[in-house]
Amino acid sequence: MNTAIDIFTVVAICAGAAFFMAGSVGLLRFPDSLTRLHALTKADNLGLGLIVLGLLPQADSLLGGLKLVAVWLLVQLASATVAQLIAQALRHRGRGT
Amino acid sequence: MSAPTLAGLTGAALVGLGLYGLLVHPHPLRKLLGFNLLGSGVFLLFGIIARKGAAAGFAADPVPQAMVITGIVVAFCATALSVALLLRLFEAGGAATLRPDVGRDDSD
Amino acid sequence: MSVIQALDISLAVLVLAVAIWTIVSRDAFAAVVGYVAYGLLVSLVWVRLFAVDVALTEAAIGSGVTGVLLISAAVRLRGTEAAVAAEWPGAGSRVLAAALCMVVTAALAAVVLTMPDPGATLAPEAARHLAETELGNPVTAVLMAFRALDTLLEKVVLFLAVIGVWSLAADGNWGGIAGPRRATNRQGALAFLAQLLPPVGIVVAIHIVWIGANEPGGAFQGGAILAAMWMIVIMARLAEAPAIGERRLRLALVAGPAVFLAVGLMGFAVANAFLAYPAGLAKPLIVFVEVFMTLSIAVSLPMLVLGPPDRPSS
Amino acid sequence: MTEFLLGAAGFVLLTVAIGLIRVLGGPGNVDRTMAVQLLGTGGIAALLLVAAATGVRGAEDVALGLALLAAFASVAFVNSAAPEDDREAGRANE
Repeated sequence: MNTAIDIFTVVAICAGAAFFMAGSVGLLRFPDSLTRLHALTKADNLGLGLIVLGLLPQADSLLGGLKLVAVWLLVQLASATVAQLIAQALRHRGRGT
Repeated sequence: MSAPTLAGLTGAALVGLGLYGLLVHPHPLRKLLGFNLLGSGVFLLFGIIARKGAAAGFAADPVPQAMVITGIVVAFCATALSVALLLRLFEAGGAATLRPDVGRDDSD
Repeated sequence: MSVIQALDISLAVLVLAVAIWTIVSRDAFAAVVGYVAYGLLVSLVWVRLFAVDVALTEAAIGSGVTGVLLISAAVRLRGTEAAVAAEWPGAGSRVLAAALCMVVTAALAAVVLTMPDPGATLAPEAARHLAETELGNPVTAVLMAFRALDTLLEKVVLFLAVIGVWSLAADGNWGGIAGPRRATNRQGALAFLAQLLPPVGIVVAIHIVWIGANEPGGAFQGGAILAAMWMIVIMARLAEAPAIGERRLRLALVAGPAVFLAVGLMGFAVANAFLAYPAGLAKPLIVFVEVFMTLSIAVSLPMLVLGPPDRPSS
Repeated sequence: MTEFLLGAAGFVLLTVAIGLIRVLGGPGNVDRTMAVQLLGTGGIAALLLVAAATGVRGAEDVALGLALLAAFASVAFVNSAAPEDDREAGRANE
């Protein structure tokens, strides 16, 4: 049982780390700011989400687990808002000049 | 090399870097960044004193930690006041420079 | 080399790389962005040093509130860099400055490397007296009881800094609305964030102040989070910044230092020393003072970030 | 398991930080802001992983604090940059 949980943790965290790498590569390789924004949001949502999912079975208390989920939700909210704001700023600039 | 020693060496390097920025950069905002790096290097040195003072069941000596917390607040106050002064200087003289002759006469 | 050593070394290298960037970057905005990233990395270093209270403070201040302060300043000062470019010291002075800084770093590094391990410590002393304060978090005990005078003075410094910033207002704007004038357009996404985040932030802040007695946390960290929530509301223009002449604002600013001072003076009467707590009442009194300190911090930090008023109140 | 968590923390931190250091040089301030946003999320992930591995008490609260402030720097940037751009756009149209 314990081994099964550990395998789950390892798989989820590896997947999360891969999304972070994808986000960084996207930030470096994509040609314009809007596509880079797309790469960024994937890393934020899925990267952190999968790492939190992997850490959940390792949490030592219910409150600890709830805090992990809260961290993920807050980052989701922050990254969604920032993505909107940056996209607006980019569109604004595209029109203004 | 242990984590505290490594953090201490990082702190020492940060003090040097911050001092260099504070001395050399002509732009006041960049001097402020240097000042903050210097401060945070000193705080890290306090941090290793705290960590090496781990005793009595505490992972780190609480006294240097409390001093660092106080220090962070005071450094923030100093930074905020300097930024306000700098922005006022810019509003009043149209330039962000510490040279005494600029702003007093406009021949520059 | 173990995994944890590799992690510590990469963290140290990253901190230094970002710090070097903030010094050598040509662009002030890029340097400030580097500093925000630096604050985040340093708070990870503090977690590795097992100083979670400091990590929390650094996270809230280093990469949070200071970041907003410096980013707004960098954006407002853009275009001033070209003018000061001529003021760079000559190559000779720069080499001299670099050599001096290297000497300072080398001296500090030598101190670090020769530091005894385990070193001098006040931890046993703090542990011995911890029970008298009835607190579980030794850092809070040092801040609020053993070295309470430092903390009281720190709060006074915070208050004086607010007065200093306000005193920069032009005569006609005295008593006016804090901070620069803001555009009136409300951006949908930002307003959404500013409505959703503060309720959560307030709960987390109260949680951090409350557990600060026994676990990492405390008045400053909680107050800084509350301050950040208020600033988000102001930045989203859901609420106007307060006028600095407003009585409620001024009361909130002095509440922390004033209550702390009053409790300190009461120490003369009930425990024979300034800032001494009567036996058995230490914890309730400390929590009582912390509540007012949290309020003052939550109000002072936005005032420092917003800056002096630049328009009259009506 | 401890070693794995620490390794994952180092990996996440290194990938996002290398991205950040590359992007700090440019091309624009928007990209710099995005890189810091990514570092913020990666830093939170690394913090949670390190906390789970070393068992530091209270580290989740640091992560909560960082998560609450995650949008802060970017909001300040967009917010203080926008009115300036409006003025510039207005001038260009005149």
